Amino acid sequence: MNPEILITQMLYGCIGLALFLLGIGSFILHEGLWRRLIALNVVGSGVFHVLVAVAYRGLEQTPDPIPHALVLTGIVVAVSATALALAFGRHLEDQNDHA
Amino acid sequence: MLDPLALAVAWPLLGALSITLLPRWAAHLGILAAVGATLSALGVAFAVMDSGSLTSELGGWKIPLGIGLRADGLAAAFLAMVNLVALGVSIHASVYFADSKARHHFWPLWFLLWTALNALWLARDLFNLYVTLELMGLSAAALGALSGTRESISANLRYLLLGLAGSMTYLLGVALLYVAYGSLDLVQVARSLAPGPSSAAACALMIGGLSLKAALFPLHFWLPPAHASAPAPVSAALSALVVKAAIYLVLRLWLDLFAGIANASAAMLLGLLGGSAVLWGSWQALRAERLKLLAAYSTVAQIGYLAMFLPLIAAAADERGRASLLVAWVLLALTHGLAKASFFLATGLVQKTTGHDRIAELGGAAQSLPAATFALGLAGAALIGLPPSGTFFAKWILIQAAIASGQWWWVPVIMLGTLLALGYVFRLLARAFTREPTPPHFVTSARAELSALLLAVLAMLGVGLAARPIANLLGV
Amino acid sequence: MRPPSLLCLLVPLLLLALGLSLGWALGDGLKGYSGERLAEVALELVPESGATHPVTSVLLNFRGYDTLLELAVLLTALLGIWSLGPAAPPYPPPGLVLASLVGWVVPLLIITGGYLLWVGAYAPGGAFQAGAMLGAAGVTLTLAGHPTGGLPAEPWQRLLAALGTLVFLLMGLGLMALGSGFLIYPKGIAKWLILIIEATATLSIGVTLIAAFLGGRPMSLRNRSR
Amino acid sequence: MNLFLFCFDLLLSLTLLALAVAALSSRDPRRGVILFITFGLLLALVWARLRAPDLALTEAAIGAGLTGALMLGAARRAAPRFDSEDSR
Repeated sequence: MNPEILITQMLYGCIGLALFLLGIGSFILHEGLWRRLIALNVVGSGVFHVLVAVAYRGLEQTPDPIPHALVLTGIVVAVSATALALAFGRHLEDQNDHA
Repeated sequence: MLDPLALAVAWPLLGALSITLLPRWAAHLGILAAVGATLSALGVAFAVMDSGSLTSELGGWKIPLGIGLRADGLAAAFLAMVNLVALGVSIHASVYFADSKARHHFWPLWFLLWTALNALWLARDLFNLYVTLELMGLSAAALGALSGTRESISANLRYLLLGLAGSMTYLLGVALLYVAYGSLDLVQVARSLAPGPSSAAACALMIGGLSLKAALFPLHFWLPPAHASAPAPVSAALSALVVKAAIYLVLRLWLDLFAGIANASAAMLLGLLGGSAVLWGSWQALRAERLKLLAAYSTVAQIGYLAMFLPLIAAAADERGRASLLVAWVLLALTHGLAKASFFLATGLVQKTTGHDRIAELGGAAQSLPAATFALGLAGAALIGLPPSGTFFAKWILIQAAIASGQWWWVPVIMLGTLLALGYVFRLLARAFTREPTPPHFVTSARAELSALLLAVLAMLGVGLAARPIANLLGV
Repeated sequence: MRPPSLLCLLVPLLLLALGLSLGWALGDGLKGYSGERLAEVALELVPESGATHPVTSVLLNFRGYDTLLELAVLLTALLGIWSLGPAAPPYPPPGLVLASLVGWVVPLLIITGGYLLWVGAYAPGGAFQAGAMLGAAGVTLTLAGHPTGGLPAEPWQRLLAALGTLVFLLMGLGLMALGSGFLIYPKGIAKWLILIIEATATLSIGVTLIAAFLGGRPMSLRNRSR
Repeated sequence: MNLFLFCFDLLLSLTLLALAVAALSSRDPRRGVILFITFGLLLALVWARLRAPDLALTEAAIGAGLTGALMLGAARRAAPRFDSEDSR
């Protein structure tokens, strides 16, 4: 394979891995729904970034559409989960306020 | 061309959608959809028993471009158990939620969970598994929070977040496999899998992420609060089915996908975690003060047994030894699924009638709630592993395999776990059977009690007696 | 509460080690593969899928089953949010400038959504992007103080939110009943089937996102149940 | 090889990482969410560079926009709580 493409894939792929790990670290170390949700979204972005990076096949060639479809699915799943988690959080706060 | 596999997924989804549209008819549509889904799943199981594995390529595109569904013996056995339990839970829930505000919300979410479960047993596409895991995680968390208490919301929020972290970790593993092997199909990737850094990393990520979802010790900490605070029918489904789905995937990936690289020391690590789970979970169950907490910790222990099989399967001398361990694994998992569901449903009856589930105050339950107590007793006996339950045969095979392969240290763990289980079940029954002047509540609701009882009977007698057909189903 | 300091030291070290091995694994995977790429197969079959844009082909035809389940996930999140309780109180009404801005932005977003849906068959765009535009329009309305973000009453919300999944599923089942097989589109009409699925999915995605942003059950149900 | 493009890639990637670190280490919810939205928008830009315009659109609209709006909506409620915790 073209080394230039490989280097680009590797660079962005590693950034994706770094995002994944940063998010996981923050998820473990920090408390509070806020920080955990931001952390999880960064984790997700990291995984998606890896997929986008490996789908890249040079500026001239059409990228691999399959990882792209996976990422689209993943983004929608991530926003669903975030919305549900935030609703959980809001109801906990409400109960705290009433208590 | 009728596709029984697609139908098994489509039925519960159709149920969820129709209830979403017509919430007034929720309970009726619910029972209708539950019966339909169960029949379609049993149809798949019988078809597999008749003619071997079924595969279908959805959308008419060849795997790996299209997504494949597959039902082999293992999947069919679980599909049948899951749908029977889910049917029992539905019948119970139609009484449990009859006059509660939560009923509008229970039914559609419950069928979405059911969709996810059926889709998960049948999936053979690694990314499709991720989607079903998320569907399962979201619907399970939403169902668990239906009791609306602070406790349940915060426990299930934690479950939701950890589940997301687990499935994201799994997805990164899938991404690595796609990079290295250019396919998402489980069977195809397994065929071309070679030892090396990328397959090892993918294995670690996927098994690790799933262990979190399966609550394998020491990642079990989220389970007891989440399962103990949910409404009883939901607890039954979570403990009996949802956790089982994750540990089933661990086994499935371990044996089918990573067979080429899964080495003995990694299996031993998982086995040791399993052994610790058995001891810790059973001990905590013995100390639990509430019935539901007891049941939840007992699930942690049972997941431990299921993980303990891995090093023994790895060390099995020949194909026959391996196959009999696999049968034992399935027997244990099926029995636990049925027994735990029955246990939680019976607990729900106790909680509804007495208004609490504190073990210390259960005195006289045997007089006031004979059916529920009987179900608790039978399910408890199946959890301990008294003959002729499936657990008994499973533990027997497990001990034999441990001795045969020289891994004798599992034997005391199994013994101790069984003793502790005896302890926690009898502690509970002893309480229930004390004679105390309690106002009698005879049959509270025949429908609700019957489903708990039938599941308990199936757990105690059905699985053990059906060991032969199950072994046939698994192709042994 | 601060986490113990040992954890603060140990976790980054572990993650660093994990990162190095993952990087190695990724590099190994990228270099090592030498078989037929799935990408080639997919791109070759795009013309037969009923859409000319590769990503749309994958999402709605090759891997349509994933998309069906994903729409179910979206619905699950919404039903979960509704099960928790009523929506949050509406935002205060906006100032004059914002109000007139909203009057411009919302139609623009909806038109963009329709455009994205239409071009999705042959260019970047499609149901998700179009649904996101509808969602953005509703969020803008909500932020401007509209209590339901432009959504209709509750039964309609239920219908709209479930519509995408329902049409997709019924189409799959209908094709199976007609003898074609679950989600197997006949070649000639694949284009139109995909367009129908995309249009309904767009509506559902948009409505679900708005309703999720509102954060709770629509008010009407609460009033009725009282 | 194209050195200019590589430098551009490197710069983008490092900015992305820096934004992620900033969003993750922020102790103020509002600041954290705004940094996260910025991160999402930059991620969309990177994906556009990687020839994934569909994903760039979706990420900008859903990943950054809607997720951000959801979080900001909740941050609006949590911010007073946070301020009072901070002053304690």
